[in-house]
Amino acid sequence: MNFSLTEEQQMLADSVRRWVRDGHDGEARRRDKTRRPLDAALWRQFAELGWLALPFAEDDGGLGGGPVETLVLMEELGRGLVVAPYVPTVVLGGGLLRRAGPAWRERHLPALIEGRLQLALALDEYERVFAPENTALTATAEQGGYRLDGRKALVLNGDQADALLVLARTGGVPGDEHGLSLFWLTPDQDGVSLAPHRTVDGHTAAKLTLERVHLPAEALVGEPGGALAPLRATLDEALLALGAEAVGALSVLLDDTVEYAKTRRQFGVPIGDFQALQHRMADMFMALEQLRSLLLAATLKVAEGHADARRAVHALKARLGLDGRHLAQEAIQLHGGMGMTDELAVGHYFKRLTAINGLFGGADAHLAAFADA
Amino acid sequence: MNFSLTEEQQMLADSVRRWVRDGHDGEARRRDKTRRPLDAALWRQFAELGWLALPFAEDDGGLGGGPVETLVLMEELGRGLVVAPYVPTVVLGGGLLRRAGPAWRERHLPALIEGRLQLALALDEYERVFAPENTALTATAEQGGYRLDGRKALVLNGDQADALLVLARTGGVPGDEHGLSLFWLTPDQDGVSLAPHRTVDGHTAAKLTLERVHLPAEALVGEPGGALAPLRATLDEALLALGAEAVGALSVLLDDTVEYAKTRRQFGVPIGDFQALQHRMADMFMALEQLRSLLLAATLKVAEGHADARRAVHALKARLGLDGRHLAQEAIQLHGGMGMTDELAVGHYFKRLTAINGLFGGADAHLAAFADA
Amino acid sequence: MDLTIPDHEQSFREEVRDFLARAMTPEIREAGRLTTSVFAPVKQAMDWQRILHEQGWAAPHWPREYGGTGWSVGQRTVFAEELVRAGAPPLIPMGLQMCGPCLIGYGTEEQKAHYLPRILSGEDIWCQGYSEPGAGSDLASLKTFAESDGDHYVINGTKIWTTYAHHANRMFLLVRTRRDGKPQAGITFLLLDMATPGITVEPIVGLDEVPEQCQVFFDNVRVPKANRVGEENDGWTVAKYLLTFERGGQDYAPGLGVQLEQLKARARRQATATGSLADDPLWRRQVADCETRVLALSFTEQRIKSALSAGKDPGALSSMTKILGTELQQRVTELAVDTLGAQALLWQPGALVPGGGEAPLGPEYALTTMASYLNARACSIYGGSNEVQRGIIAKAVLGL
Amino acid sequence: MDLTIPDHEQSFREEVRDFLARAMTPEIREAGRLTTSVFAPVKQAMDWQRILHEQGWAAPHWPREYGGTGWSVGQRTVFAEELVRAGAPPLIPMGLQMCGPCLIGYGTEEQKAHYLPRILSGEDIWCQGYSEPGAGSDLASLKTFAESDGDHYVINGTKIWTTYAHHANRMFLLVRTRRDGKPQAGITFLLLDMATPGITVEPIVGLDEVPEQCQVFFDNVRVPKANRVGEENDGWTVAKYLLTFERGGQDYAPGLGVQLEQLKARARRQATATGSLADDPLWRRQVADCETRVLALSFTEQRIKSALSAGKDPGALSSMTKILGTELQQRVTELAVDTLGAQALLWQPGALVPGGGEAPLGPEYALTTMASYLNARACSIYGGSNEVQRGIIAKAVLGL
Repeated sequence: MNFSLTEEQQMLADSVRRWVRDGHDGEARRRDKTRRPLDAALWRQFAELGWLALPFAEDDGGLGGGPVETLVLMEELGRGLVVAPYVPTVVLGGGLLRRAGPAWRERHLPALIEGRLQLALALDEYERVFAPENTALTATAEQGGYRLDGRKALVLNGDQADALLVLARTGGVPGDEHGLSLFWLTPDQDGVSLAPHRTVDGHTAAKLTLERVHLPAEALVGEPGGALAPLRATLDEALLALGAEAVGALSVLLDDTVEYAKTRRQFGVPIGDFQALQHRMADMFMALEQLRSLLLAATLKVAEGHADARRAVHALKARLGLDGRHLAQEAIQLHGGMGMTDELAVGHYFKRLTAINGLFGGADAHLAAFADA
Repeated sequence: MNFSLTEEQQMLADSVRRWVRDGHDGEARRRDKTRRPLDAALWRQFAELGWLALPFAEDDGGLGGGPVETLVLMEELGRGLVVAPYVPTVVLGGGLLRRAGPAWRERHLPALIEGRLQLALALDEYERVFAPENTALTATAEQGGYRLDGRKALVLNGDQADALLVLARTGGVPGDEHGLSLFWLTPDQDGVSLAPHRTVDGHTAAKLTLERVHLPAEALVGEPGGALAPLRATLDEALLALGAEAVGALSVLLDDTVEYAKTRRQFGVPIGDFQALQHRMADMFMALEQLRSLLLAATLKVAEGHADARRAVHALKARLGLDGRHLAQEAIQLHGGMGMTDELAVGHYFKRLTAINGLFGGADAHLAAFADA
Repeated sequence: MDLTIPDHEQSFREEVRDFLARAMTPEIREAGRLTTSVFAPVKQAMDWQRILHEQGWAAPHWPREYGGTGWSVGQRTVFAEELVRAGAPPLIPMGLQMCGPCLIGYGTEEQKAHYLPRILSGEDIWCQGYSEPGAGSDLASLKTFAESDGDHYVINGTKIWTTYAHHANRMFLLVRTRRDGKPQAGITFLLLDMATPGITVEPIVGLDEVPEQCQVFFDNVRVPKANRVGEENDGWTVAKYLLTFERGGQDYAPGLGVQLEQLKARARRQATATGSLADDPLWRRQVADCETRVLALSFTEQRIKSALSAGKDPGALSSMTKILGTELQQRVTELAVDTLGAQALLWQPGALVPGGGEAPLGPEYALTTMASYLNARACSIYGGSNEVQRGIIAKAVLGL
Repeated sequence: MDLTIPDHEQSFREEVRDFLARAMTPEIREAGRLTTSVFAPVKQAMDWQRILHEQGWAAPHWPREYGGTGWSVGQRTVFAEELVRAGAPPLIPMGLQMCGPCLIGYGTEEQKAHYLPRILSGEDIWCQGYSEPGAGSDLASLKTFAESDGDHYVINGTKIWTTYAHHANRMFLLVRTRRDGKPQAGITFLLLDMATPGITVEPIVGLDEVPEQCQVFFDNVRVPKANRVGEENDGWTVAKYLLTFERGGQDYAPGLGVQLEQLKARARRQATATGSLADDPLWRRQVADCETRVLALSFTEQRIKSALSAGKDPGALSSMTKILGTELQQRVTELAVDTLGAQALLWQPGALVPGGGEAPLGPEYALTTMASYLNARACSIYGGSNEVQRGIIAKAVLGL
C-alpha cells in the first residue's frame, strides 16, 4: 500500500492549485454577482490545461488518467470553490460516452476534450426518490425509433448542454433493474423544452419536459434496456469526483473556522480559547481526516477494480452526508452571525456541500446500499 | 392541564422518599454483597406501606391508584436504587390478573397485596427478537387442557415466583397477533425447570424450560388466543413504571455528576469549571427534563385513556434508550476512573438503566412502533 | 395531574379557527407559505397585523389596559397554536414582543401613551439595536457610546444583526453611557427615530440571499433624553428582561409539529419502487426521532407555562427551550431537505417573493425547503448563541 | 497511490494463519472468547505469550537484536490482524508494549540485558504506575515522592488504576524527585520489584465485578538508583514516549471489523416474525453506520503506518486514532447489547472465568456481550481521557 502521489499527479495538483490561486478561487467567483451559467473563457482554460482530457484513454485523445487523477483535480477545484460543469460534462457525460462503444467515443469525445461540447445527464424525476432503477419516464418503441414523454428534474448543466443523455424506460416498471435505456437528445428537437434555473450552490440546471419527442433508433446510447450497469459505474465515478470536491471544500471550512476562532474575540479572549469550541474543532478535524480516508479507500478501490469498490463509494457518500454535513454546519455555527452572511466564503462552501449531499442519494440511502452490497 | 401532584400523591412521594432515606437507599443495598434474591423483610414493608395495593381497585382490596401513583412510587424507588420485584409481581403479574376477570382477581390479588404471592411473567424467548407477537413457545390443546413445550429467557423474578404467567401460542405462527394465550404455572409442576441467575443490575431472573408440561384448561388466564390486548395494556404500565424508575435513577446520575464535577480537581481547578464539561452537563440536564416531560405525557395519557397514549409510551421508551442511555454514559465518563468502580453508586445506577433499556424492546423497535401507531 | 382542556378553551379554539378561516386573505396565506424565516415578508406581516388589530388580537400577551386581550395562558397558547396551524405569517416581533413589553414594564406614561398604540396598529415598525461587531454573544461589551449633551444624547458607533432595520422607522437600542465600572453597569436603553440625521443602514445579504439583517452606523446621532427607558446606566435591567423574553417567550413545539405533518404529506408523494418514501423504515425512523423530541418539548413547554400560570418563574428554563426548539428546527429543516433529495437544490429566490409573479419550476414547497434550511442555521446563533445558553444552564441551573 | 499487497505479505499471512491454527490450544481459544477487556485473563495470556515466544513472535515490534522479528510494518499489521481474526487473547501490554520499548529507548545496557529477556519470556509480569488519585488526566501533577537516600530512592505515596498490580512482580512508575519548578520537570522514571517491603496492593472491583485495576500504596519503599531509567527529573521524556505509544501503538480497526462480523452472525440467529434481525433495515443501518466508520478508521490507520514507514512522525494523530477507536469500540459493544435485547442482561461472572466450569445459561456470547460493554466504558477514560486527547488535537494539530 502506498498513499503518495506520483510525480505527475503531484504536478497536476500543483498546477490546479496555482491556477485557482491566480484568480479562480471562490472568493473571486463569489463576488461575480452576474452568476453567468458558464464562463466560456474558464472552460477554454480547462481544455487548454488538459483537464477535459484527463479521464479518457489515450486512444480517444485523452490523457489516460483514472479516478486518482480526477481526485487530484476535483479536490483542488473544491478547495477553490470553482463553479464549472466538470462533473456533468466530463465525469457523467464523458463517463457514459466512454462506456457506450467506439462509435460514440469517436463521434463526441474530441469535441468534449476540446471544450466544444457541453453535456448533461437527465436522471432525477419529480416526486420520485432518487435511484436509477426508480425511473418512470417512458421511451416507447415506435416505427424507426422511440417516443419519449415525461419530465426530468434538476438536470445539472441542462441549461447550457449541447446534448442531453436521458435515462428512460424502454421496458419494465419503476424498481426493475432491466428495461432502462439512455438516449442522446439535443435541446432543439421537437417537443423538448428546458426551463433553466439556478441551484442553491450557484451552479445551474434545468427542468426538462419531453412531449412526444420522436427519436431515431440511433439515439439510443449503448445497449437497449442495458443502461443500468454503465450508468452505475459512471455514477460511482461522479460520486468519487464530488467526494473529492467535498473534501477539498471541507478542508477550507475547517481551516477558515480555526483561523476565525484564533482572531475573533469575545469575553476578552479569542473564541478558540474556549474548550467547548476546541473540542468541537477537534471533532471537525477528525471528521475531515476520516472522510479523506474514505475518499482514498473508495478512489483506489474503484481505480484498481476491487470487488468491494462500490461498497466503499457508498460509505464515502453516506459519511459525507452525515459527518461532512455536520462539519459544515459547525463551521457556520462557530463563525456566528458572520457565517450566515453572503459576504464570507464559509456560507458558499456550505451551500456547495449541501448541494453535493443532495445529489445522487442521501446518507440513509447509501448506508442501506452499503449494507446490501 | 395541571402538573401538580394531589395532596395524597405528594404524601406518597414523601413517604417513599423517607423510607428510602431511612436505610433503603442504593448505597446500603450496594454494600450488601450477599445479593439475596428477595429481601423478605423489605417485601413485608412494601405490603405494610400499602405499595402492593397501590394499583388495584378498592373492590379488589386495593387503593385504587393509577399510573400517576405508580409513577410517584417508582421514581422514588429509582432514585433510591431499590432492588425489589415490584414490576414483575405487582405491575406485570398484578396487571394481568386485574385484566383476567373477577375469578382470577378474587383468587390471587389478596395474597399479592398482602405480600404472600410473588409472580413472574415469562415472555422473552432465546434467539427471538422481543415482541409479544413473535412468541413461538407452543401450548398444544390436548384432552382436558394444554401441553406446553419450550424455553423462556430472562424470566424476571422467575427464581422466586410462586407462580409464573407464561405467554404461549395456542394458534397461529410467530408474527400473528391472534393465537396468543397466557397460562398460570407453578414451579413445582412436572416438566417445569427453572435455572435462577442474576441480571446485570443486581436483580434476579431465571431461565425457564418446559418439557411436556400438562396444564388443565383452568390454567388459561383470560380468553384463549386473546392474550395480546391485555398483555399490551399491561406492558404499557410496566414501561411507565420502568420509565419512572429510570427518570429517578437518571436524576441521581445527573446530581452525582454535577456534585463530583464541583469537587474533583484536575489541572488546578474543579473539573466543573471546564466549559466542554459544562456544556455536556447542560445537555444531560436537558435530556433528563425531556425524559421527565415524556414520562408525564405518557403516564397522563395512559391514565386518562387518550387515543395516542401508547404512542407516547413508545416515545418514552425510545428516548430512554437514546437520551437516557447517553446521559448515563456521560455520568460514567465525567466521573473518570471512579465511575468505573463498584464502589461508587454511579456504576450501579448505570447498570440498572442498562437493564431497563434492554427490557421489552429497544429504542429502534419503539421508534418504529411509534411511527406505526 | 391531568391533561384536561377546559371547555371554554375548546370553544375558544373554535372561535379562533373560524376567525382565521375568514380573516386570512389569499395574499396573507401566500406570505405564510413563502415565509422561510422567523421574520415574515414585511408588507404582508404588517397587513396581517392590521387585520388582527381590528379584531383586537394583535397583542394577546399585553395587559388589557394597553390593548391586550385579557386571555388566560391557556387561551394564548390556543391562539398561538391555531395561528401556526392556519399557516399565518408570523407577526414581526420587535415591536409587539420586544419593545412593547419593555415599555409596559419600564416606560414612562408619556412613552407608553405615545408608542404603544402605534406599535399595536402597525404604524411604527421597530428594530432592535443590541449586537455590535465586537459584541455578539458577549453583549455586555458593547461600545456604541451616547455622550450626554444637555437634554440630548449624541450617539456614535455601530450596531449589527439589526433585523429589518431597512424597513423600520424606529429602533430601541442599548448604548454605553459610562466607560468605567462593570461592563453591564454603564449601559442605557434608548428609543430613536430612524429618520434622525446621522444614521446609515446597510443591509447584510444572508446565505439565503435575503437582506434580512442590517448593520447600522451612528454618526453624531442626537436623541432626546426623554427617549430613555429606565434610568441612565441601568439599561441592562431592561435588556435582560428582553433577552429572557426573546428566548422563552415563544412555543416551538406547535410549529415543529405542523412542519412534520407537512413533511409526512410530502413524503407520501415521493415515490419509491415499492410505494412512497413515507413507507421507508429509515425515513420513518428519522421522522419518529423528531416527533418524539417534539412531543417531549411540547410537554416541557406546557410544564413551563403551568409553572408560569402558578406564578412561578421558570428562569433559566427559557435557555433550555431556546436550545431544544432551535436545534429541532434545524433538524426538521434538514430532514425536509433530505426528503426532497436533489429537488431541494432548485434555487428561485424570485419565486419566494409574495406576489412576485415568478412561477416556481417545481412544487412550491421545494423552493421554501432549502431557504428555510439555510435560514434556520441562524437560530442557534441569534438571541444569545446556544453556546451561551448552555453556559447559562450550567451556571444558573446546575451551579457550576 | 495503490492498495497493492506485496506477494511476500500474502504468503506471510498464510504462514501466520497456519501457525495460529496449530499453536492455539483449546484453553487459549476459550480465553480469547471469554476476554471482555483489553486485558485478557492473566494465566492464559502468559501461557499464550510463552507459546509465541517459542516461535520468536512475542514482540514483533522490538528491534531484532533484542528479540524482535525484523518484520516490515506491513508484516506486523498482518500478524496483528491474524491474531485478532483467530480470536487469540491479547497479550498483556505492560511489559511487551510499554516497558520494553521504553527500556530499549532509554535503558542502560545492564537494564536491557536484565529485563528484556524476562519480559519476552513472560518470566516477569509488569504493571504501570502512572495515575494517582489526584493525578489522572492531569498526570503531571503526580505527588508520589522519591526521596534520595544514598544509592536508593525512598518512595512514599500511592498509585491508582494500576492494571494487574495484583498479578505483577514488577512495576515501572513515575515519581516526583523535585518539588519546585514546572510540574513536568521534577519527575523520574523508576523500575521496582513488587516484593519490595512497604508496598500494599488493593484491587479495585470494576463495573463488571472484575478486579482488573488496583490501588498501590508505598510506605518507605526503597528502590536502588540503578533502577532509574533516564536521568533524574527527566522521566517526563520517557513517560510521554510511552503515552504516545499507549494511544497510537495499536490498530483498532481489525478488531472492530471482527466484532461486527460476529455481530452479524448473531443477528442472523435472532428471529423476527418475518426473518431475522439481520434483515431489519434499522438494525442494518446501525451496523452500516459502524462499518463505514471502521472502514474510515482502517484507512486512517493505514495512512498513519504508511507515513511511519516513510519515516514521518504521525505525532498527535495517535490522539485521533485513540478517540475514534475507543468511541467505536464503545458503540460496537453497545450495538451488541442492543442486538441481544433482554438476553444480554443475563449476568454470570463465574461462567466468564476460563476453565471455571460454570455452564452458561444461554449462548456464551450473551455472557461476554454485557461484560464487554461495561468494560468498554473505561476505554475513553484510560490512556489519557478522550477529553485530554481532543485538547491535544486542538493544540498540537490545529494550533488553538
